[in-house]
Amino acid sequence: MSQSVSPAPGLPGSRKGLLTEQQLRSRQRLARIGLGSLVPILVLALWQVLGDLGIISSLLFPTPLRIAQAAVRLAQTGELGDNLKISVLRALGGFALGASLGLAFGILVGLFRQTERALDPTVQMIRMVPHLAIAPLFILWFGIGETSKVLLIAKGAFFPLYINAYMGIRGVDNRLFDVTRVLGFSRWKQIMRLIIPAALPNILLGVRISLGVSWLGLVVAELMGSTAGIGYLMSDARQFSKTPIVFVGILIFASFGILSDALVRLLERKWLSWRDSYQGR
Amino acid sequence: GERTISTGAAPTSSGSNSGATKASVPATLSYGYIGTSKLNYPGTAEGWGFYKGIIQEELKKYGITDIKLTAFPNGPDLSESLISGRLDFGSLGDTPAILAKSTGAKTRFITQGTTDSIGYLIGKKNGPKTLADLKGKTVTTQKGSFHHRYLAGLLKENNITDVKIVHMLRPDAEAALARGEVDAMTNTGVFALKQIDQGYPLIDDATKHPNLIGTSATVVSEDYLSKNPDFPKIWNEVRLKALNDLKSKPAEYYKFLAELNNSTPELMEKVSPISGIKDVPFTDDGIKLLEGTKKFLVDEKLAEKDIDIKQWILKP
Amino acid sequence: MKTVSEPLLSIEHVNKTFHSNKGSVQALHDIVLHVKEGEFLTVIGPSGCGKSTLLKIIAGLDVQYAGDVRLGGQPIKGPGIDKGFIFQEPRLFPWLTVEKNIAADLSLRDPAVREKVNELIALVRLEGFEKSYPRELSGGMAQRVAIARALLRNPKVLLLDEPFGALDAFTRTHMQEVLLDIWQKNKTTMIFVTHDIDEAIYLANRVVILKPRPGAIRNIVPIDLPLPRKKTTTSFQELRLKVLSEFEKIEELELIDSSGI
Amino acid sequence: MKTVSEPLLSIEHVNKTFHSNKGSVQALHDIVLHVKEGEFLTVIGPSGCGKSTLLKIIAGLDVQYAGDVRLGGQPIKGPGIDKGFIFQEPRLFPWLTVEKNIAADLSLRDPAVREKVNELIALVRLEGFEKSYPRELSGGMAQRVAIARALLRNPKVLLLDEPFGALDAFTRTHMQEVLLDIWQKNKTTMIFVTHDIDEAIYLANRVVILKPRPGAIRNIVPIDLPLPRKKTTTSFQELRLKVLSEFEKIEELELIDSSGI
Amino acid sequence: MSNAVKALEQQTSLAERDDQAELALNRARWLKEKVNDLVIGALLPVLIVVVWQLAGDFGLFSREFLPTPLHIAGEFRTLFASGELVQHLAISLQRAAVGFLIGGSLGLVFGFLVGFVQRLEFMLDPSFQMLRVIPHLAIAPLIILWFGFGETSKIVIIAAGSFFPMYMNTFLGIRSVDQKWFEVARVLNFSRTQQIFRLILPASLPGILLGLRLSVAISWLGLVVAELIGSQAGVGFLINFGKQTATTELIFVGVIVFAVIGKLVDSLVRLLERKLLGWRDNFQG
Ligand SMILES: Nc1ncnc2c1ncn2[C@@H]1O[C@H](COP(=O)(O)OP(=O)(O)OP(=O)(O)O)[C@@H](O)[C@H]1O
Ligand SMILES: Nc1ncnc2c1ncn2[C@@H]1O[C@H](COP(=O)(O)OP(=O)(O)OP(=O)(O)O)[C@@H](O)[C@H]1O
Ligand SMILES: [Mg+2]
Ligand SMILES: [Mg+2]
Repeated sequence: MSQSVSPAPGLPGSRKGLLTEQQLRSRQRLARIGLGSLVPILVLALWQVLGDLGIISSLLFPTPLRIAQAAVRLAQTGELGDNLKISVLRALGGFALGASLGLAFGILVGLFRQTERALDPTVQMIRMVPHLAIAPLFILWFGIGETSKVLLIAKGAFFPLYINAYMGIRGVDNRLFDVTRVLGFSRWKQIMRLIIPAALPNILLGVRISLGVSWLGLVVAELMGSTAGIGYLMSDARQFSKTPIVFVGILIFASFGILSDALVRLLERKWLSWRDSYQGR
Repeated sequence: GERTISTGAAPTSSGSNSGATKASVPATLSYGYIGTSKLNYPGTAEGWGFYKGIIQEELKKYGITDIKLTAFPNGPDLSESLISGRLDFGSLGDTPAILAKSTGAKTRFITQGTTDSIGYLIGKKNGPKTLADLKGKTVTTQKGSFHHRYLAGLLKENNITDVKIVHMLRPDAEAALARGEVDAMTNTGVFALKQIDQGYPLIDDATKHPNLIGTSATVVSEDYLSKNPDFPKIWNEVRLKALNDLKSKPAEYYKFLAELNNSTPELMEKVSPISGIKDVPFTDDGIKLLEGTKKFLVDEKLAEKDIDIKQWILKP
Repeated sequence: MKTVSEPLLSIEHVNKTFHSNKGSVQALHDIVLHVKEGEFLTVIGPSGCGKSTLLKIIAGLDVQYAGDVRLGGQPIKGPGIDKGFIFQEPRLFPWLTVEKNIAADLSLRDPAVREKVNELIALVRLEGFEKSYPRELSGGMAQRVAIARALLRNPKVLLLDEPFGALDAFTRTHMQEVLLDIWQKNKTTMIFVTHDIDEAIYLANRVVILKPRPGAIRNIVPIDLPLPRKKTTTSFQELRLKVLSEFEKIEELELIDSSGI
Repeated sequence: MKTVSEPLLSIEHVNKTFHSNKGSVQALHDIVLHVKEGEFLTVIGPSGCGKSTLLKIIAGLDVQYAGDVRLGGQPIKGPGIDKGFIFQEPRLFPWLTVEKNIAADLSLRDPAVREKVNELIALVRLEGFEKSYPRELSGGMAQRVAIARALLRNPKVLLLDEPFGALDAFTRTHMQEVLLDIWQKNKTTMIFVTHDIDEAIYLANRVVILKPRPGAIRNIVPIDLPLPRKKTTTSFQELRLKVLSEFEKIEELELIDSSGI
Repeated sequence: MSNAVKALEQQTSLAERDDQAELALNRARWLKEKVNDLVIGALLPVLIVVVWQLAGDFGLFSREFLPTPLHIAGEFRTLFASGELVQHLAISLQRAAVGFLIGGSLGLVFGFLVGFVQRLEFMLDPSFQMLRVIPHLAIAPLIILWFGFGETSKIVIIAAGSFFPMYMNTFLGIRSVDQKWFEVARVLNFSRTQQIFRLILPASLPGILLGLRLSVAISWLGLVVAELIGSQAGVGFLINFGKQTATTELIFVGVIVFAVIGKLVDSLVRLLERKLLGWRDNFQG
């Protein structure tokens, strides 16, 4: 990769270096977007053609055009926007709660062997408790209002961040730890200046996974007696065999995946620029 | 691409002799039903027939040697499987069957096994006691099922408009009701009785509204019918045989049901009496119920399109 | 074994063995050493003889040893702000810029810190690189950042593990002067590991010579030359020969005269 | 500008600038250098003047520069087995033991490799540490492992970036002899960065002196002393003074006589 | 912690100890620490169980939704005695294992490819990121359409779940390998395979093992969804059956089996971690 980026050796191009580099970067970004949309576009086209030819059942698998129509219809009635807003709020609320707790506990358990010993086994066990099985308990304890939904989502969002923060901290180079000890860092400074930055790659990965899980958690959470939300829209549409709407939901989910991913990547670029790590070739 | 109109003509040739079609009949048949159990059998006559091997024995004569049974948690799952071609036929509630049909699923309705699915409306403790009390309250139901149809019909009949209907699966709804978060819920059979036992008030049940009783539906995919046009006839015969056998040993049958549902034979006798199982594919009452349900679903815009029940039903 | 005048740092019969699944390596054997307040001690010895290990024990970074180490009469519990340490490698925080690495846990928004940091950056000659990240520095530059970081805190005891190893002769000389300046001004107690015998003699009150496997004290040579010293004087050269001959007894090298260390 | 006898390595008008969001640093400015086959070149210069950068360009690790670098008449496309490189830091693989680090991509099950590795371990005096992991090594030991790793491959050109920086005087002398031995036996072309002026003169055919900001060649001093050399001879001392005075022109230091570099 | 060790050392270190004794001491200390870990780790769960039982006995919650530990234990005993539990467990374990093997190894392979080749990253990663957040429940019909409702579809559901954590962690693991080692590998002229096996794999092993842990967990949890349709056995089935027949004890037996087995498998991976990552000098808490 680096080979092709460089101006060919021999060209006296040091002055132009900056300019071309910028151009190259923007060209690279374009290529990146192009390459990234290649697969989805191909899949969509194939899907539409196969659907039109009747090769795949349009009942189970409505063509992209029909899905688009359904989406437009939903958007026009305002249904889509309302439901999306509610879902985003829920997912973000659950994510904020679960992720911040996960981060806090992950740091606590990562930092202190004592808390690790006391808490980690329990947390690991709770991690393995399936959402679907304990939904009634959630309702019993927290009702069917927003609380239980947000909590259920938070439960899902907790673990990826917990485990990634925990493992990220345990991956911090001991030699840098010694430096902070020698320099007399307070606990707080140790966390803020060493542990968080060093574990940041892992934490950001945890954020990515957590965001995805919170979004997925909507489907289960919005089964628990709700009258709005994308998850509700999807399950409702399924009950009434309105497949295009289910697919609209799926598409929204998918685009959310891309969006949250892009966001975290942005953060990565911003916060991890100090890294000099492998970029693929 | 909707091409549903012309297909009505296809099964008219069902009178042809069975010997001729035997060769082309696929050896495997896959059947879907609702309900999870350790035995992997449905209830009613079909289940009994499979359980006792009667159906297998009979179908063998028609060249069907391998029968696959698959349990589904919900009607929509089963409908989707039928559409996808993974199932040849299946039994489910009338409401999900109609809903699927109205979205264009290519199925034919061959048997209406029971016409006695009773919905119960259970209130929370110290909550609403009568239908009138429900005004402005929240009621949960499993949308798209026969209890949904029962609840909505009930409210409409009584002109109660401002009720919030929330979709919830049964275990979730029971928890919400216990907590008092919702004011009432719909429930079925064993579970409703259990709740009544625990002191939850019964507000209403479908026995008081014969037009709101649910029925069951056995539907076959058109795809399978084209390969085995005689199937409706065969099936109904076979089913009848199983039903007759079942009627001769009721105690054993209820024990079987109890095992399926992790319950007791006594309770089973109460909620799923043998008398409810019909020995003819269709009764006029049953069809009337079906028409009523369809009309309701269409009127309420729950179903996408109107369908012609007469066209859908395939009488052998 | 205690000396009459209470030393600032006393190391009594320290033994240190590293265990691993492949067996164990004794890194230090019965080390006895006393350092007075304000003393400048240099430590030399062959590669792998245990110099870094000794320094880490004094710093309180390594507490799994046998024996007794006391600073100001108190057993050393752990590292602390009173003991500065310059590691053998720079060990900079890769996510912090040069100036933030030097400030480390202190805030650059504090004007006192800011001023001190700027002063130190000038002292180690890194003006213009304040905002650079460690990966943008050369080896010697990184090492100078590490030195500045340790100097910022004005520790009572400064432990230096080959701090000038990656510096060219001139920068090195400059840094030696800087260090001597600080020593004289602040009366910092210095324990300085080096591979350069000239440097060891040039800076020290006493030169500790270690021998390897297991690391033990071979000899301690007091350097009583007045300051400022000149490397070309005969007295300096005499001491140099003395240290060399002690060193020679450790190794079986006959290359000395030909290579003229 | 080309010399008559075709050089093995020719560096023509190389410029190298590092860009970052804070601005740009010109690391190398119009470097012209020709190295004959079998030559021993040492490079000295102040910290941060671009020595490592130059070496990386020759190694083919850095291809984003302006100018022309050819090895054996061919432009350098990337690193290769013909060019050995010893990095300024040891850069050992932490998950491999010493012997596996030395073998790196070669299999120790191959008896030829095994034998060569054992030989090299003895040469760099690390017997008994074959199965140790890098974190169990001292700074100097790690550096010796890195040297052994580069020597195993018998490269045609060996690029050494301060390879002996973390070694004590005696181990260093030993390693110098080892290197000279290899050079004479294999006729390896050596490009050797060091901070030790004595070392630079002791080893080299020519000493390249770089000056900083931007890194450029200040002078190239040919060393025509016969081998084996002695650091105490007057001719050696004369050359030393010459190199020093060249160096002096770069820096504005007046410390030389007092510190006696 | 380390101070205690020091004290211990000093007590015994008056005389010169030989290595043997030291090693034995180390081992004893290690064992003691392990036992200690176990006790401290069990403290919280035990406490929870006791409070739970007491609260149940005092009627603080309804048995319909939360049976007491003793009830659950009773159900557990029945299931275990009849041999049913083992049977369900065996089937579930098998499904989870197969699904995990397929999903995990595909995740590993794609993580590798995408991590290694930037072009593939640009091409595939966005699609994977989209697929990652598509809910299983919503695409159940498609899974049925493509894979039926036999074992295949169950394994596909599990595999799809376990794919992503493995993929993401492997990808990140590779992308956080320090560039300076790549330089070493290039200078030493590593071939592609050597670069993978001698550099990338070991360097990204911490990430990969973390992915393994997450992935194992998800394949285990995926059973509940996978065993929803057309199954008569498995722990997920037990839970679903319990839900359908309102047998709360059954649900909890399933949940507890899930938690315990999940924790065991997780511990196994951590053991592996300790074995494979012995070379690391990282923070230990
Ligand atoms: N963490 C460790 N585990 C095992 N052995 C170690 C460890 N650290 C150091 N050693 C061993 O202890 C001995 C002394 O190491 P130390 O780092 O103190 O040497 P040193 O005198 O600083 O050498 P150098 O001048 O090369 O830096 C060496 O033999 C080394 O292998
Ligand atoms: N990756 C980089 N990004 C930006 N600047 C860099 C980078 N690498 C080196 N530089 C700059 O290039 C200049 C030369 O660095 P180089 O590492 O070549 O110095 P050096 O001569 O090897 O010094 P030393 O003797 O201290 O190792 C320095 O000013 C350094 O800041
Ligand atoms: Mg050392
Ligand atoms: Mg350098």
